[in-house]
Amino acid sequence: MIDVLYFAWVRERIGLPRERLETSAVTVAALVDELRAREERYEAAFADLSSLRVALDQELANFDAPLAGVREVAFFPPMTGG
Amino acid sequence: MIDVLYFAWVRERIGLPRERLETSAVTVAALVDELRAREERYEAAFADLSSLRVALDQELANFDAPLAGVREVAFFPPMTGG
Amino acid sequence: MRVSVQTDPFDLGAESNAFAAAQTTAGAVVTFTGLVRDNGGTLAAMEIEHYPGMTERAIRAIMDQAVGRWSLEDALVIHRHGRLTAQEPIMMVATAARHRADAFAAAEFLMDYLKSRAPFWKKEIGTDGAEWVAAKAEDEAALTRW
Amino acid sequence: MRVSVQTDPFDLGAESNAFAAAQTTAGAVVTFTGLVRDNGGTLAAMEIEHYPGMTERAIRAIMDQAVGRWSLEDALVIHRHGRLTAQEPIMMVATAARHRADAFAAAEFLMDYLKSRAPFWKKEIGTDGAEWVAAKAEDEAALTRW
Repeated sequence: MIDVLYFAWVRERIGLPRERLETSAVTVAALVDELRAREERYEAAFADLSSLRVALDQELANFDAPLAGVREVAFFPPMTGG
Repeated sequence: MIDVLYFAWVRERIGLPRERLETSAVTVAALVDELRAREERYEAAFADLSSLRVALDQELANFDAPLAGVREVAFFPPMTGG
Repeated sequence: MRVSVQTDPFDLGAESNAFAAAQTTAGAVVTFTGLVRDNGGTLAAMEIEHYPGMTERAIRAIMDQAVGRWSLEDALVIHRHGRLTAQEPIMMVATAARHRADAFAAAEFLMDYLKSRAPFWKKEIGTDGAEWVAAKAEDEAALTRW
Repeated sequence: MRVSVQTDPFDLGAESNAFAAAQTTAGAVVTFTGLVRDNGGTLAAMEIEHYPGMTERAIRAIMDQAVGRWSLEDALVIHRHGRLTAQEPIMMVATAARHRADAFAAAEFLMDYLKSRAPFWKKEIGTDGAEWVAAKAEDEAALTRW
């Protein structure tokens, strides 16, 4: 089981801030593919990966990073702090 | 007649903050030569021109600048503000 | 080195005074304050979302990098989230160093990284709709100079 | 744009708050504060001499240059003279701009020029004698980057 979190417009498009999933995906990219296949709202959120960022257990990561041992995955647009 | 002002260690070496002088010098450098010829304390203050700065009527200037029309000359070491 | 991620307003003046007064070896203190900018009077509010678990650790990691690169005596980051109105302070950074070049460089570095690497997202609530603020290419490009 | 050359202490916090509160179009406020640094605990006091007639006009000329080079909404310079003790604020600069790059660059520019082109001279009164602070080659060199 893995916690998947969504922020900003990713959260708005998917319609929920977090969910707990069973997945066999071995990389972030494979998890994204599973999510996109679920429903139109996921497809809309993940349509353009270049406009998305991912964090694994609260550290920024790449989409080809492995998911082994990861407990929390977060998807969000590029940050706009400061 | 011209007002000549001294600041920081230039003032301390010469022993006064300002004086009013009659001079026929046409440049700052010529005025410096006149001053150096007056007394030992002036010679001490003006020994090394590279460690001095000059302002004419409160604007930074060079030692070869003309004195025509100038009312106030100030000599001081490089600034250390901020 | 203090990090505060908060919804409450902060007092720039009180924070600046407390930060400067705590210094015993610094000759230079730099502060940066970000204000909510109202482009043309159409902003009703700005909403700032963040990633609670990650935000403080991301900011501390950025601070650690700054401490490793410059000779700093101290640093401070305060960043608000929630709903803000025009001209309210969003966040502030303060740095203290023996010499001004370190204090300035570290403050700019902290700002560049906070902009693009700390998990905050701004949404502008306008009088005619709401829009997520898009990350600027120049903000990402600013990171390459460090 | 305010310039104040004064013997009295100033309140960094109050000045920062007043400066930020006066902004209506700025998104970025940068302040720099210079503190009297005591190198190794031997400083009894610092005396700052200045050239009364020239100081304010020199500072205004530097500010005018900054306004010509960067997109600034506002700027402030406060510089003390007279006798100061360790860790007291000597001076501060504040800049306000729509974007942070302008606010940072203008504040650094103001500091670099104030250091070497505004007529102030610092004397360190030590527990074992007094000495005029020598201008640093690096401060003069800092001007060449602008």
